[in-house]
Amino acid sequence: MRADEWASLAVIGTLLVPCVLTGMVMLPLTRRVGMALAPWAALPALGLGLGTGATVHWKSVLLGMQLYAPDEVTRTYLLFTGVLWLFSGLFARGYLREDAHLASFWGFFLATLTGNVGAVLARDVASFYLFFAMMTFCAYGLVVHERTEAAARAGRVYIVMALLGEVLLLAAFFLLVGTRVNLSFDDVPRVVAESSHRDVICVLILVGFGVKVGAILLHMWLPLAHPVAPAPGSAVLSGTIIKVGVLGWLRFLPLGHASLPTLGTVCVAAGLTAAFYGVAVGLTQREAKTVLAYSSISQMGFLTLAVGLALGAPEAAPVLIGAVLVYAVHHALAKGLLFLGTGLLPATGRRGWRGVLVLVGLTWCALEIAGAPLTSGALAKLSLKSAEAAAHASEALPTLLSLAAVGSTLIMARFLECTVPKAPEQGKAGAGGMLLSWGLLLAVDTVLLFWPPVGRDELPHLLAPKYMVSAAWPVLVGGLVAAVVWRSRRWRTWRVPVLPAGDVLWPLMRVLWPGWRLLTTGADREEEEQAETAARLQGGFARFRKASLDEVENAEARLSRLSHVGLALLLFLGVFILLLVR
Amino acid sequence: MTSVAALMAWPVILPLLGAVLALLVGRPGVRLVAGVASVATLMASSRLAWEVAHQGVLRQSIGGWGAPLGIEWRADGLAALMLLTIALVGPLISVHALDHLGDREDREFLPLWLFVWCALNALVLSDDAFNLYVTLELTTLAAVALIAVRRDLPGLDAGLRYLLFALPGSLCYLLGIALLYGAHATLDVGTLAQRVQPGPVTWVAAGLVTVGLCLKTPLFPLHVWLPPTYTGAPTPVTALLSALISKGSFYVLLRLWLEVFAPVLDARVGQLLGVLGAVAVLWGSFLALSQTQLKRVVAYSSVAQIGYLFLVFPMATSGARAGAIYLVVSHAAAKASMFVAVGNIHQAVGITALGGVQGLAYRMPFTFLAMALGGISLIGIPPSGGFIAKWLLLNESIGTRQWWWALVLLAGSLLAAAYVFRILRGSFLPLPAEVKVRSIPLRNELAPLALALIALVLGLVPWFPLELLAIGASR
Amino acid sequence: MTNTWLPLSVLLSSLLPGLIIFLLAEEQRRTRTLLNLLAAVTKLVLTGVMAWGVFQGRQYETRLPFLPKADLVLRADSFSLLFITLSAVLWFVTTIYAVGYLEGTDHRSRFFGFFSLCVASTMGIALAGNLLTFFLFYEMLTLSTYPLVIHRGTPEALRAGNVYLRYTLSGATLLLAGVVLLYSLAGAVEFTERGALGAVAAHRTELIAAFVLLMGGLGVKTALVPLHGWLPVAMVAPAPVSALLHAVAVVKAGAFGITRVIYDVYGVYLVHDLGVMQPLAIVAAVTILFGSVRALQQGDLKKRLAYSTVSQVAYIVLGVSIFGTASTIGGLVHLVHQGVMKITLFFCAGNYAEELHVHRVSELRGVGRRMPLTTAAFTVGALGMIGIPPVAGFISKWYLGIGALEAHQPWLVVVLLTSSLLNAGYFLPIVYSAWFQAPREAWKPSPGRWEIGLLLLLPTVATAVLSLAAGLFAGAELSPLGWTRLLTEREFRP
Amino acid sequence: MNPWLVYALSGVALFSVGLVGLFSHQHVVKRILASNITGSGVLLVLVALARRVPSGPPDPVPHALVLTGIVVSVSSTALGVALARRMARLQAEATHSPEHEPRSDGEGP
Repeated sequence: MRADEWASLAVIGTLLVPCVLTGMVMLPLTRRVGMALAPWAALPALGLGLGTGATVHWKSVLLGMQLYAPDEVTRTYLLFTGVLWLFSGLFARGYLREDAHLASFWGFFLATLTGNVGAVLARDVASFYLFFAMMTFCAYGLVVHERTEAAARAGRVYIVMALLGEVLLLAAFFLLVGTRVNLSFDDVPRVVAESSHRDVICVLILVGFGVKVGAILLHMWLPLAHPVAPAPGSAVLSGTIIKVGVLGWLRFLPLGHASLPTLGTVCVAAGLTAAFYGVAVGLTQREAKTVLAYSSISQMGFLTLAVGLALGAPEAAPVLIGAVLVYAVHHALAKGLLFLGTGLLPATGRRGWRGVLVLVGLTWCALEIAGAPLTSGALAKLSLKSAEAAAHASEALPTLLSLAAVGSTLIMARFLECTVPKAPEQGKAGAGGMLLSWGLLLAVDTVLLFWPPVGRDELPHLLAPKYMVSAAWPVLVGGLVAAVVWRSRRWRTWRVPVLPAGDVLWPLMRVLWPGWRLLTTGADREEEEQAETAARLQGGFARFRKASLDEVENAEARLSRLSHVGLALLLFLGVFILLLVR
Repeated sequence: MTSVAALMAWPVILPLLGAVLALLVGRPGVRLVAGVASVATLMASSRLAWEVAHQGVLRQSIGGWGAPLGIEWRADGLAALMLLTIALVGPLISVHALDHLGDREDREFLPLWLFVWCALNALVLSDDAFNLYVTLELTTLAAVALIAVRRDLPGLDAGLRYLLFALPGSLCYLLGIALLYGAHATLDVGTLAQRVQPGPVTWVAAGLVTVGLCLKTPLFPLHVWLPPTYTGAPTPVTALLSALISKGSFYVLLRLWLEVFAPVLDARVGQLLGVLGAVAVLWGSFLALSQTQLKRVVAYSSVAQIGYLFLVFPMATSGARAGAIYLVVSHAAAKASMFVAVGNIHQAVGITALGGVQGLAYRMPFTFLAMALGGISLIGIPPSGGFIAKWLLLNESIGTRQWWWALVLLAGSLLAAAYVFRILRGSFLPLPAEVKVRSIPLRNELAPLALALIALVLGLVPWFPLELLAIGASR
Repeated sequence: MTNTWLPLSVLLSSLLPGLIIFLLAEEQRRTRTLLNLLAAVTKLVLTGVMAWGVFQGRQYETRLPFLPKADLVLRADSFSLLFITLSAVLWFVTTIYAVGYLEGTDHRSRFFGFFSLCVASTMGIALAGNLLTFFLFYEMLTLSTYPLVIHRGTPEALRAGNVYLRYTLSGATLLLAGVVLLYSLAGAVEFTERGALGAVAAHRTELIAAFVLLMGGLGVKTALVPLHGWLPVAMVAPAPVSALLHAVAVVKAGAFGITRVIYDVYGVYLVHDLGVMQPLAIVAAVTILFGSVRALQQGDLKKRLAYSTVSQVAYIVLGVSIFGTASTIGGLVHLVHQGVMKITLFFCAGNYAEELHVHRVSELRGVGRRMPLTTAAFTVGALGMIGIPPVAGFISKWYLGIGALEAHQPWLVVVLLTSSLLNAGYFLPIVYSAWFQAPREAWKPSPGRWEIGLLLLLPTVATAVLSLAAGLFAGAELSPLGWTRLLTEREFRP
Repeated sequence: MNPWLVYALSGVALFSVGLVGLFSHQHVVKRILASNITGSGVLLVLVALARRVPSGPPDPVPHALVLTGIVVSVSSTALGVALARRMARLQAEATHSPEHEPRSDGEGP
């Protein structure tokens, strides 16, 4: 077998392994084996991320499926997707040891993984849509896994918004592919740039994937869905799945091929708003995972901003994309760790070496998100700033970003405040596996700080004092404020207000819900009532029929009188002859 | 002997012989004689049809006296087709009659039916206006006897009613003929066709002939005698009446109208007949819908179906002629099967109301099938002769730019569907427990099925009858 | 070279068994089943042979004398084969299903007799070579389905039967009027690629009138709003019947007819030129939305499915009534896809009713645990209806959307997407409560090894797999998509 | 005016009278008689028509027709009367035994 065949085999395997495992978990016969192997399903993806594969082209699958191209985006995405899914899987094995719906979890976990990996590998529009949809709909299973009312509500919001997103994307794809029916990603940016509907497509793409990204005003599902899912689920949801939205932007927007300043500015504005809005609302939350979800919203704001800049400044697009990737990797791992940590801490407890270890780890990750010096967060922010410089963005931007960093610090502090005190003193037995996998992930995260897959050239600047300072002061300020607020909680009179998770959703629902009820009237009504209206109608018809037929009957009776027949006869004859004579 | 004379004589002579013999032999042999006569007549009729199909129109003057003095007989495609229809439908009905009527009745029924058959064949073949009158009257008289064959009140009442409505009809016809003879000194249809001129006498004569025959057929608004007569008569007789006997007078009207009057009359009278036909269609169908007695539903459907026939007059094209005749033939088969099926139901459960059909589909599948197929033909849904007829008429109405007749045809079939399925529907209901089912001989189940199959076959191979019809369509 | 016998024998392969089955006694169960399956297999084989032949460019035509200027013509072209193959395959599975479903009920001989007649008429409709022949079989279909609709013999069934007849016969009347009108213009119009009426294109008014009449007639069976009333009522029929009615026989006959009229009678260019295409598209669009909304309001599972059929079949009409290649492909391929998916859904509904006596959506809570395979099949069908890849429905929707834009009618894309949202609105709640909600009270355990008798389970799973495969391997040459591409390109070849 | 026309006209008159009678009377026997009158009217017209040419022998054909016509009308009258008699008897019996009533759709005598 030749090398490239091996390479393509690797690609196929990356996709098929989780796919086949899904099947195995579904079938009772092979379920146990499947579930045993499930945690490792993401390993091939990780491998492919490290190595290189070869493009696969299946003409007869879907509308001609193409998979994998060895470009930076794909590799990076594969890498962090693989890592996070792998360790979340390993973590889940311990986390869900005595879970009621274990098989269901693994089924959806693997299916979502398949969709996720597929979306990264896909090289043509149709296949991308296929895997994207697969991921979206299977992730629903992770959201509602707990089978609680809250989970159901969150799931409903999630699925509705996801559907809206899908629909917009579908519209965008129709406009995009046109009569070519399907399109390879090699041509997409060019085609979009040249398309007569360019702006419409871009808007649809931005909004459509925006739902997944959790961009401002499309973010309502995040704070609902993340908390209800089991920890590993929320980890991948917040770590990789929302990144696929960003991937969609990178794949479909004409970055570097066309300049759309207006749209770009809108995106930048939206990004910044998200960055602050997420923090603002997040600070009002009580539930740790919800806080993290809002932090994700604000973090995604930075990526939105970067993409916006790339839209505005084609020449700087490559750099910005690089920055986006760095940021994606950093956020994926850090946020994944944090979410897993929320699941881990109750198991280990906060006393004892395990607890301390976890607390230290969590703090480290929090600092990463806050962008403290010498953390992956610092690297991410650094590359972002330099990319902005390349894009000649406005002078205010760096300051705003630093302010946002202050916000990040605050919200991380809020997170710790919500997590640590609630955690039990002593942990339960059997947290070992979870701790191990978590620790390993933390290790990988740290390793990736020194050998980042992208943005290596920024690495040296990390130690430059100028950057150290610019990275440090927001964290210090934030930490200070947090400390003050924390210390003052005894005597200060005001409290942080509490907003319901999903903030703007609720006023919105008040408008939409009645409409939906109206649309579905009768679905819950019993047959009889419906039948009776129909019966009334039929009765009316029958009465009318009867009456008219009776009329005819009477007429017939009158006609049957002998004399009338005679008259009819004469009349007939008369008319007949009359017609002839005249 | 295979001379033309013989060819045309046998179909008339054989049933006559049979009838007389049957009367003479009485009880034991009557069925045998009738059976032999029927088979013989069928063979004679088909032989004649065969010859017509191959040699074209056949003529024969009775007793060697040619027109104008003597009586001309003429066998064209139309006549041949009618002969075949009578020879196929009639015997099947009489087969059913055997077990439907009592012993004494069928001793009298069979000869009478043979008389009717003889008269009808003569009517179909004769090409002489007065001869047509005579055969018409013979048919009527034999029919009246048939109606009253049970000698019960309903039968007698129906018979008298029929007689007293038929008489004025045929007398009107006779007066018309008399006037024509007075004007043109001939009774031979062919000669008349050449001699008639537009003019008062022709008009009055045409009027009398038309009205008289419309009363006999009958056409709305002269149809009122039909339902009581049909319901009063024994079912097999009703079948004969509506399938064959009523067609006799229409046949005469069609002949005279298309061959003699049409050229010399204003198109508006054609429209008049058409309008009356249309009204008949709707009127009959509505009344059929409102009936509660099975037999009356079918009877009123006859009123409607006869209405279709009269749509030929406003169009007066060869296509319309073909359509009308096709309807005559397929209606004969379909309606006969319907009536016979009704007879079976009555015999089996003794219920004359619509409810009688309940559970029919399970109890008497063949009868049910016959009813279904017959009904389909009445509605005019393919595959059935009724559809072909409707199709031809529709085409003509569009072709002659008289689309309103198309509307009537279509509306008529919808109404027909309404009353036919009103019957069929019930037959799927479970059989009511309290009803006692008398088993009836298989023969009686198969007779209506055979009739219905004729209607079906007419819908599957229409090209053969149509080709036959084309022979001698115009003189 | 022309083969005369194959089309006729395809027709007879279900007509004759039907007639024989009528004569079988009720208790001759084995014979009847054997006969049914034998016929179904025969038809499959014959269809396969014919499909291959047509793919090779062979001609298949049976011509019988009927009326002056109008023969009975049975011809197999690529379009009819699309439909025949669909019916042959689905008839096979449905037969198996029906055998299992009607186990131990009354009047099975009658049922299977009419069942075969129904399929025979469908075959006739598919193979009809001219408008007259088409009409004959179209009417035959009405008659042979009526007894199936009222099979149960309950008053409710009879009422449904009345409604069914009222609609279909009125439709047939309109159709007949249209056929006659065209006949008087151009004789018994032979179906020919890119239209047979070029010679009489001058008679615009007559042509438009005829078109309207034909669409009116065919629209009834296609259940276009406002002629859809019979479809939800006909739900009282046994599940296999509903399945067949919705997937292949009746509604499809209508859609097929509309396609025939537009492409092989008038010719798409003429129709476009007459300006009757846009109105049809509008009607279809209205139907799509109306059907979806009404489906949202149904509490009865089969009723909900019925309304979804109303909207789904309108997709086909929409596809063929948009001027352009892509949309046509979308419409035609949906003819097949909708069939496979919808039959799956009805099988599932039948399984629920048969095994657990569940008829209402609200009673489906937690049914997924008790009947996982059935519910999985249902899920596949539902996702397909919404148009989620890789289920077949996605392919149709993809092409329809592209086609709508190709024809510069973006509003149709909006319609399509709205309807997908609505579809999701009435399908996903079912899927959710079936899988994720706990049952009200525990289901009674299945007596057998499987969740339900294999005769009912296998067809369900098979069709589900089919609808998955049709979507996943749409790119293959002999997939429904590949086939429709082939014949559409022929249709539009200038 | 020439005699044959008188005959013809009176024939027509008879015909009309009979026709009116046929449709204005309920009683069966009266109607049978009316039909007889109608018939005679027609036959009279025929006889009159035999004399179309003022001079020369009358046309024999109408006479033949008239004879036939008479036969027909006689037989139909006979049949009618026979039926009427039998019916009258049955009705008489029916009045004695009430359980089987004569059916009356439309008018009976």
